[in-house]
Amino acid sequence: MTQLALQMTQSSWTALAPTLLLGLSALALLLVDSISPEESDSTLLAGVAGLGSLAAAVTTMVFLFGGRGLPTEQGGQGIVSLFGDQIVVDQMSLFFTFIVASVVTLVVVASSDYLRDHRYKAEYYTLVLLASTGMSLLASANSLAIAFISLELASLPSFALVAFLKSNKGSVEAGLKYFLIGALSSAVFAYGISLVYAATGALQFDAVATAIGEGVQTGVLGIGILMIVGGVAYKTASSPFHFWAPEAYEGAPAPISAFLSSASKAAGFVLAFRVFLTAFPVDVAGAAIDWVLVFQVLAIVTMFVGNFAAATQEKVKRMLAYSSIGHAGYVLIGLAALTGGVDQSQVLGAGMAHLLVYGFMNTGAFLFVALAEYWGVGRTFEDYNGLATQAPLACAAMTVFLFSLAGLPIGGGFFSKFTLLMATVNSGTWLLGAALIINSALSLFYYTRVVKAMWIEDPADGLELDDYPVGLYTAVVAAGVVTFLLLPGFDVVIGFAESAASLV
Amino acid sequence: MAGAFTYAPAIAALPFVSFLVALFLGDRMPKGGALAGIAATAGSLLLSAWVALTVAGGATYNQTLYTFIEGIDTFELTLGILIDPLTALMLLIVSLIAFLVHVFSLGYMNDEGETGLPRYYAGLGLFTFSMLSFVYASNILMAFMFFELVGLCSFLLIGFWFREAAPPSAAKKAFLVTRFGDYFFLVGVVGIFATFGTGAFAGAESFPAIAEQALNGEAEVTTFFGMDPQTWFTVLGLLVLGGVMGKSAQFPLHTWLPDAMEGPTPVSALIHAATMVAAGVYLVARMYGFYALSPTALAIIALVGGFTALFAATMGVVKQELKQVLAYSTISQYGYMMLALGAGGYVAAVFHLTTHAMFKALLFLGAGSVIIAMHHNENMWDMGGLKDRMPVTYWTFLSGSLALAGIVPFAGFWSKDEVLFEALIHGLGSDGGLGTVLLAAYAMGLLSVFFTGFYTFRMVFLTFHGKPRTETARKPHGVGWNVKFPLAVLGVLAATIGFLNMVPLEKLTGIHLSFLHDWLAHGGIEMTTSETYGTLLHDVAGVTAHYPLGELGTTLASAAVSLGLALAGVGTAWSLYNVDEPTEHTDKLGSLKTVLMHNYYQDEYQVWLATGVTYPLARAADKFDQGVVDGVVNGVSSVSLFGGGRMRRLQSGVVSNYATLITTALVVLLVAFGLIGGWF
Amino acid sequence: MMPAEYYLVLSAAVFCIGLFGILTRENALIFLMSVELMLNAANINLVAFSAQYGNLTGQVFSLFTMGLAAAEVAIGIGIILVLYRNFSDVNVTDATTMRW
Amino acid sequence: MVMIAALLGITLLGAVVTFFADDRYAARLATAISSIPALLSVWMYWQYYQNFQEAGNALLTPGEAAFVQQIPWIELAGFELQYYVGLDGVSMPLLTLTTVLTTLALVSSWTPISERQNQFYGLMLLMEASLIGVFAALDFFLWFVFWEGVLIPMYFLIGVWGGPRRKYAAIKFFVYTNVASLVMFVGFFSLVFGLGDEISTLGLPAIAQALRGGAELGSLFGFPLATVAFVLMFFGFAVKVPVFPVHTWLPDAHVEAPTPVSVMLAGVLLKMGTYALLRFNFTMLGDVAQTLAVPIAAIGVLSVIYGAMLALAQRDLKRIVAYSSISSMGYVILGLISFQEHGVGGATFQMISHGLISGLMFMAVGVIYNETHTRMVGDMSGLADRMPWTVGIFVSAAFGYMGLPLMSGFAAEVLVFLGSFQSTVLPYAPLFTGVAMFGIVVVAGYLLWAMQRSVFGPYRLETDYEVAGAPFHDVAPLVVLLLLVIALGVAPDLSYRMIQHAVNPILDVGGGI
Repeated sequence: MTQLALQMTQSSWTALAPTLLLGLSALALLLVDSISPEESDSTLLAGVAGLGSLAAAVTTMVFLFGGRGLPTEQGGQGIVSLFGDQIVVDQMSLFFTFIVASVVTLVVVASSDYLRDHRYKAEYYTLVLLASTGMSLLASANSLAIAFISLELASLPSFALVAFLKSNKGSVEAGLKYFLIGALSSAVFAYGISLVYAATGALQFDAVATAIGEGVQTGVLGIGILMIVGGVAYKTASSPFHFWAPEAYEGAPAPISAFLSSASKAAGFVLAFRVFLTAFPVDVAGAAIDWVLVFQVLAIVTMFVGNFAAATQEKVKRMLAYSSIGHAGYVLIGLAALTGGVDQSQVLGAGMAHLLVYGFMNTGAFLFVALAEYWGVGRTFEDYNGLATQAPLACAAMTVFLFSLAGLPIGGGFFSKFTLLMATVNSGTWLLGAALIINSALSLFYYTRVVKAMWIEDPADGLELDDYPVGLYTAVVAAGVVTFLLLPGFDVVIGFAESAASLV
Repeated sequence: MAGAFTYAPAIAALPFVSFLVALFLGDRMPKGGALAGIAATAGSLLLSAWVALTVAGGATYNQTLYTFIEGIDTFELTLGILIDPLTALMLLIVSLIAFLVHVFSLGYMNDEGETGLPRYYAGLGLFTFSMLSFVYASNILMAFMFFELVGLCSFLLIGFWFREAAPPSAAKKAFLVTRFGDYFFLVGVVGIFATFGTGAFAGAESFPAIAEQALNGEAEVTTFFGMDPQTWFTVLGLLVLGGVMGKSAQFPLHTWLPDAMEGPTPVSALIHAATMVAAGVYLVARMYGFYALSPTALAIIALVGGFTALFAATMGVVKQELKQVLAYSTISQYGYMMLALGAGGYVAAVFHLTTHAMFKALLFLGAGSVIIAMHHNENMWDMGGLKDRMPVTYWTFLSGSLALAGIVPFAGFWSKDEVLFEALIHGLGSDGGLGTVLLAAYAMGLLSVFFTGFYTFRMVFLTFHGKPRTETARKPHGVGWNVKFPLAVLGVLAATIGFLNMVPLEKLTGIHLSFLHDWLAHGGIEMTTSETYGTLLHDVAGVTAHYPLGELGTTLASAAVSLGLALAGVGTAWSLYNVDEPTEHTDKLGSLKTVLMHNYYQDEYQVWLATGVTYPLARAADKFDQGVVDGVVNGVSSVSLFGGGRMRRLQSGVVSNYATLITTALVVLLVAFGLIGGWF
Repeated sequence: MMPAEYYLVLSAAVFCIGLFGILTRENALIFLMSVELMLNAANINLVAFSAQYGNLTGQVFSLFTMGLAAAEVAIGIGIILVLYRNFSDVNVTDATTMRW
Repeated sequence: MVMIAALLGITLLGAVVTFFADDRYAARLATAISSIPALLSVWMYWQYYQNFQEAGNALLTPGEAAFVQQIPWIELAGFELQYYVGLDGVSMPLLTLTTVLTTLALVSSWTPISERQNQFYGLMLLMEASLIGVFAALDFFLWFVFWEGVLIPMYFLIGVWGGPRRKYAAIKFFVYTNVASLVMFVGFFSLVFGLGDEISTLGLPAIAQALRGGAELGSLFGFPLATVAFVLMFFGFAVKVPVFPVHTWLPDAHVEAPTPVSVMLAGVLLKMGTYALLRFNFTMLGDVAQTLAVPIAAIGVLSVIYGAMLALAQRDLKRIVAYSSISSMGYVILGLISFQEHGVGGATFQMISHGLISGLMFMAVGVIYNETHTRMVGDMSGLADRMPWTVGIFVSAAFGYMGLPLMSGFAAEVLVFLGSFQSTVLPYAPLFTGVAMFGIVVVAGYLLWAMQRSVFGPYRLETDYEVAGAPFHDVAPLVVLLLLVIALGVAPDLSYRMIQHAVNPILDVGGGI
C-alpha cells in the first residue's frame, strides 16, 4: 500500500488527467442536474459535457505532442504506470483516449439539438461521459481485472443509452438485444479471464506473459484466450459476436450509434491490442493458441459479413451499422497481420490510424443520420433523395465521410486503408489483403448509393427543410473538415500511431 | 533558270488562297468567289507554263521545303517539291483544265442561279491546290496526304447539292470506295518507310533507287515476313496500287465513279475525268522506277487495266444518260493507261493521260453545255437534233468524240494506238507469264476499241442528230461565252494535242515527230526519265519488245487494226442511231442487257458487302457487347448483391438465434483451435 | 485439498448450465439468471485458483465481478421494464422489428 | 517553381468559390476563373517549347523536368511521400490540353446546363484541378490522390446533369473505374514491395530508375513479380483507356453525360489511362511489356476493329463517337507497344490529337443537340440547311477523326503506323499494323453514313419550333478547337518535338528482344 501511495506522485497521476476530466465532468453534470433538476437546460448540460470532453481531447493532444507516454530514451517524458502496474499511460492509451474524447465531443455537440424534445438530458450526458470514462480507462488498463471493470463501465451506460428512447420500440429492442448479447459476452469474457487466471495465477498483463513463458496448462490457457477473444470481438462488433450491432446501431438514437460504432469500437480494439501484445505475446502464447490465426479468420469473416450485408440494405443507418462491422474487420488486420518477423509498429499502427480516421468519418456519417432523423425525412435510401438540394453543405460533408469510408482519397480513410493494405503486404497475408480490396470495392457501391440519393435523385414532393440545427451542423461539418484534413495531415496520425504501437 | 522554281510553291498556293477567299469572303464578292478562283488558276497556269519552259531548258528541281515531322533516332517526314518533265506536263494539264473549268462554272453555276457558290468555288480552289500539290509532291507520304485531300474535295463537290438525297450518298460512296483503296496505299506507304527509311521519289536516297540497289545486292533493306527483296517490293507495289485502283476507278473499285456524276458537271469534268482520277495513274508513273523492278506488279497492272478498259466499255454501251456514258468511258480510258504502264509503255501512258485529259474535259464540259440547254435533263432519249441549235457545242463535242473513239488524226488515236502498240510488242517479246498476261490485256484493250467507237457515237447521234424528241430539245436554253470559250479551247486541243507524239507517222516518214518521247526521255533527274525506265524494265523486269512484222510493219499494222475497229464501232453506231427517230436496240442483247444495265451487279455486291455482311456483323458485335461483355460486368454486380442478400438473412432478428450462433461459432473455434493447439 | 481440476469441471458445468439456459429460455428474467450463473462459474475459478496460487488477486477480482453482476442486473431489469412497457411481454424473442 | 501549385491552387479555390456562388453568374465566373490556368498553361507551354524542348523524360532523366517542385509530405509505411510535381514533353501538352479544353467545355456548358449551375461549374473546376494534378504529379501518392479525385466530380457530373439513364451510367462508371484503380494500386504496390529497400520514396522517377536499373523483383505464386504487377496495372489502366473488353462503361457514360462532360471525358479522361500506361507500364516495366507484346498489341488491334464495328451499329451520334473513341485509343496502345520513336511518340501525339478531335466532335454533337433536341441519326436529316456553320465544323471534325491529312489525327495515326509497322519487339508487327489500319476505312464508313443521314439530304426534323443556327458562344469553342486541330496537323512539331525527346529515353530498354 505504501508503494502504491509513493507512485501517486504529482507528475504521474496527472497522466490520467484526460480520463479524470471525463469522469469529473460526468459528476459535474450530476451536480448541475441536482441543483436545477427541472430546467434541463440543454445548452448548459451539453456545454458542460462538451467542454469536459473537449478539454480531455485537448489534454491528450497536448500530452501527445509533449512527449508523454514516450520513453525518456526516445526523447519523451516516460511511460507512466500507476496502481501497481494496473494502469499504464503510454502513447497508445493517450492515442485512444484522444479518439474517444474527440468522438464524445462531436456526439455531445450534436446531441444538444438531437435531444431538444427529450427528457432526462442530464442523465443522457452523464451516461455518455461515464461510458467514455470507461473507454479511456480501458485504453490504460494493464490488468485483466481493470480491463473487465472498465469494459463494464463502458458497456453498462451504453445499454441504457441505446434504450434511451423509452417509448420507441426500436430503441428498446435495440437496447434489449445489445444488453443480452452484451451480458452473454461479458460472461464469456469473465470466464475466459478466470481460465487465464487458472492457468497463470496472474491478472496483470506482464505477469501473465511471464507466467506463460514459464510453462502453463495450454488447454486451459487456450480456451481462456479464445474466450477473451470473444469478449473483444463483442466490444468491437466483430464476427461472430457482431449480431447485436446492426440492431443496436439502427435502433439507438443516432448520436449514440455514432458513439458506439466509433468510440466503443476503438476502446474494444485498444483492449485487444494491449491484451494480446502484452499478456499473450505470440512467441510465448503461440504454443497454446495461434491467436494471430484466430484473428485472421475473424477479420476475413467480419469483412465479408459486414460489407456484403451492407450492400443490400434499405435503411441508411443499418447500412452504416453493417459497414461499421466491415470496418472492424479491416482494423482486425492490425492484429491478424502480426505474423512473425513483421514490423509490429507498422501493422498495429495501421490499425490504430484507421481507428482514428474512422472515429471522425464514421461519427460524422452517423451524425448526418442524426441530422436526417432530426429533420424527420425518414430512414431509407429513398428518403434521402434530393437532400442536397436543401442542405448542400451537410451533404457535401456526408459525401466526404462516405467516400473516405470507401477509401477514396478525399479523406484520411484512403491513407489508413492503404497502411492496412501495406500491413498485409509486408506480413505476406495475401488473403487478408485480397479481402480488404474486394470489400473496399464492394463498399464503394453501397456508400455511393447514399451519395446518389442525396445528390442525384430528385427530391420527393414537398421536401422542405426550414431548420438548420447549429449543434448538429457544427458537429457534422467539423467532422467533415477533420476527415478531409486527415488526408494531407495523415503524417501526424501515422507518426503517433506507429510510435505508440512500437511501445506495446 | 532557278527563278521559276522559286515560285513553284505558288502554283499550289494560289488556289489555296482562292479557297480561303471564296470560303470566307465569297458571300461579299461578285460571282461568289469565282473571280478569285479564275485569277488564281490563271496564275497557276502561267507559273506552270514558266516552269515547263524552265524544265524544257533542262532544269529540274527536287527540294525539301518543310520538315513535317523530325526524326531524332529515326527517319523524318518532309514535304517538298519534285519537278521533272513529267511533273511539268501534269502541272500544265491540271492548271489548264482547272482554269477552264472555273470559267465554265460561271456559265454552269452562276448563270443558272445556284446557291452556295462560295462553297463551290472554295471546293474547286481546295481541289486545285490539293491536286497540284499532289502532282509535285517529292515523296510518297506527301503524295498520300494530298491524294487524301483530293478525295475530300471530291466528297465535298460531289455532295455539293446536299439538300437532295442522291448527291450525299454518292459522295459518301466515292469517299468510302477510294478510302478502301487508300487503306492499301497507306499500308504501302508505311511499308515503304519501314523498308527504306525514306519515301522520296527521286534522288540517290530515294526508295526506288535503294530498291534497285537492294536487288543488285548493293544495299541492305529491312524486309518483313522473311520475304526476299523482290517479293517484298512486289507486295509494297501492289499495296500502293490499291490506292491507284481506288482513285483511278479501276476494277473492282470503279463503282463510285458513275455515281459521282451526281456532282455538278464542271466538277465531273475537272475531278472525275481530267485530274483526280488521273492521280492514280500519275502516281504509278511517278514511282515507275519502283514498279519497273517487279514483273509481277507490272503484269497485274496491265491485266487490271486491260480488263477495266473492256469491262467499263461494255457497260457504257447501254447507258441512257449522257454523263453516265462519259463516266464509263472514263473508267475505260484509265484502263488503257494502266495497260500501258503495265506493259512498259511509260511514255504511251503519259501520252494517253495528256490527250485524255483534254478530250474528256471537253466532252464533260460539252455535256454540261447540253445539260444547261436541256434544263438539267441528262437523258439522251429526251434529246436529239441539238446540233443545229447549239453548233459550237456540237462541233467541239464532235472533236472530243472523234478523239475518244480514236479516229485519226484526233488526239485519242495517236495515244491509244501507242498504248496498244506497246502492249502488243512487249507482250510478244517478254518471256513467261508476263508476256502472256500482256497479250491477254492487249486483246481486251483492242476489243474495247470497238465498243469505244460504238458508245461514243451512239452518244453523239442520240444527242445531236435526228429530230428533237422533247419540247426542251426543240427550244434549248442558250449558253454564254463562258461556256463556249472553254469548249473552243479544248476542242482545238482535242484535235491537235495528239501531234505531240505521232509515232506511226514518224516511223512512216522518218521525220522526227515524237516530241513527248524527247520530253520524257531526258531531264536533269536521270532516274525518272523514260530512258532509265526502259533500261530497268528490260534488265530487271524482263520486258522485251518483239516486232513480228518488222518495226515499221508492226507499227502500221497495229495502228490499222485499232483504227479499223474504231471505225467499225462508229459505223455500227451510225447505222443504228443516226436516223431521225432512233429506237432502243438494247433488247437485242437479251439477258445480257439486264446484266449490263446493272453494271454486272457490281454495285449490288458491294452494297451487299456493306449492308448484308458488314452491318449485320456490326449488329452482332453490338449484341455481343451488350449481352456478353457488358453482361459479365453487370453479372459481377448482381452476384455480389445476391451474396449480400443471403448474408443479411443471417441476421434473423431473434436474439436467441444470435446467442446460438455466437455459441456455435465459439465452439467451432474452440474445437478447431483445440485440434491445432493439441489441447485434447 | 481437492485437486484444482475438480473446480474447473465444476465451473465449466455451471457455465454450461448458464449457457444452456440462455440458448433455450425465452424469458428475459431467466436469461438474466443464466448470465448470473455464467459469471459465477468464473467466480468459482477465480476463488479456487486464488487459493491454489496463494495470491489474493483472484478473490479480489471475484468481488468486482459480483458487484458488476449486480450492476448489470440493475440495468437489465430496467431494460426489461421498458421492454414490457413496449411489447407487453418479457419474452426476448418478441422484439423482432429489426432484422436482416 | 510554383507554377503548377498556382494552377492547382487557382482551380481548387475557383471550385470552392464557384460552389458557393450564386447560380446566376456561376457560369461566367467559372469560365473566367478557368481561363487563368488556361492562359497560364499556354504560357508555360510556350516557355517549355522554347527552353525545355529537349529536356527529356521526367521519370528517366530527372532534373530535366520543368516546373519541378518537391516538398516532403508524409512518412508512411516506411516510405517518404512528397508533394512532387514537374512536367516533361509528355505531360506538358496533356496539361495544356486539359486547361484549354476545360475552358472551352465551360463555355459550351452555357447553353445546356441550366440547373444547379454553381455546383456544376464548381465540380468542373474541381475536375480540372485533379486532371492538372494527374498530369503534373511525380509522386505516386500525390498522383493517385488526383487520379481518384477526377472520378468523384465526374460521378456527380454524369449523375446529376446527365440524361435519362444517368444514374445507372454514373454508378457504373464510378464503381468500374474505381475497381480498376484498386487493381492498379495493388499492382503498383506489389512492385514497390518487390523493390523493397531499393527505394525510400514513392517518387515515380526513383521507382522508374530503380526498375530500369535492373532491380531484382523476385516472384509471386510462381509468376515473376514484375509480370504480375504489369498485368494488374495494365488492367487498371486499360479500364480507363478503355480497351476491349473492359470498355462497357464508356458508351453508357458518354451517352448519358451532358455535352461538356462528354467533352472532358473523351478529351482528357481517357488520356489518363494511356498516359498512365506510358508512365507506369511502358516506362517502368518496358522489358515486361516487350515480352507481352503480342497480347497487348492484340488488345490494341482488337479495340480498334471492335470499337469501329460497334460504332457502325449505332444510331445515336454520341454513341457513335463514344465507340469510335475506343477505336482511336486502340491505336495508342498499338503505338505504345511498338517501342519505336514514332510509335510511342505517335501514340502520345494521338492522345493530344484525339483529345482535341473527340472534344470537338462531342461539342459539335452537343451544339446540334441543343438546337434539335435529338441525337438519333434517323430523327433528323439535312441539318446543313439550317445550321451551316455548325455542320461545317461537324463535318470537318468528322474528317479529322477519319485522319484527314493536315489535321492532327492524320499525323498521329501515320506516326503510330510507321512506328508499329517496323517494331522490332512485336512479332508480325506489319500484320498487326495492317489489320489495325483497316480501322481508317471503318471509321470513314460510320462517320460518313451518319453524316449523310443526319446533316445532308432534304431537311427533315419534327419539332414544333424553327431550328436556327447556334448562338455564337456555342460555336466559338468549336472554331478554336478546329483551328488547334489544323494547327497541329500542319505543324505537328509544335507538340511532337517535345514528345519525341520525352519518349526517346523510354525506348532504350536494356536487353530488348
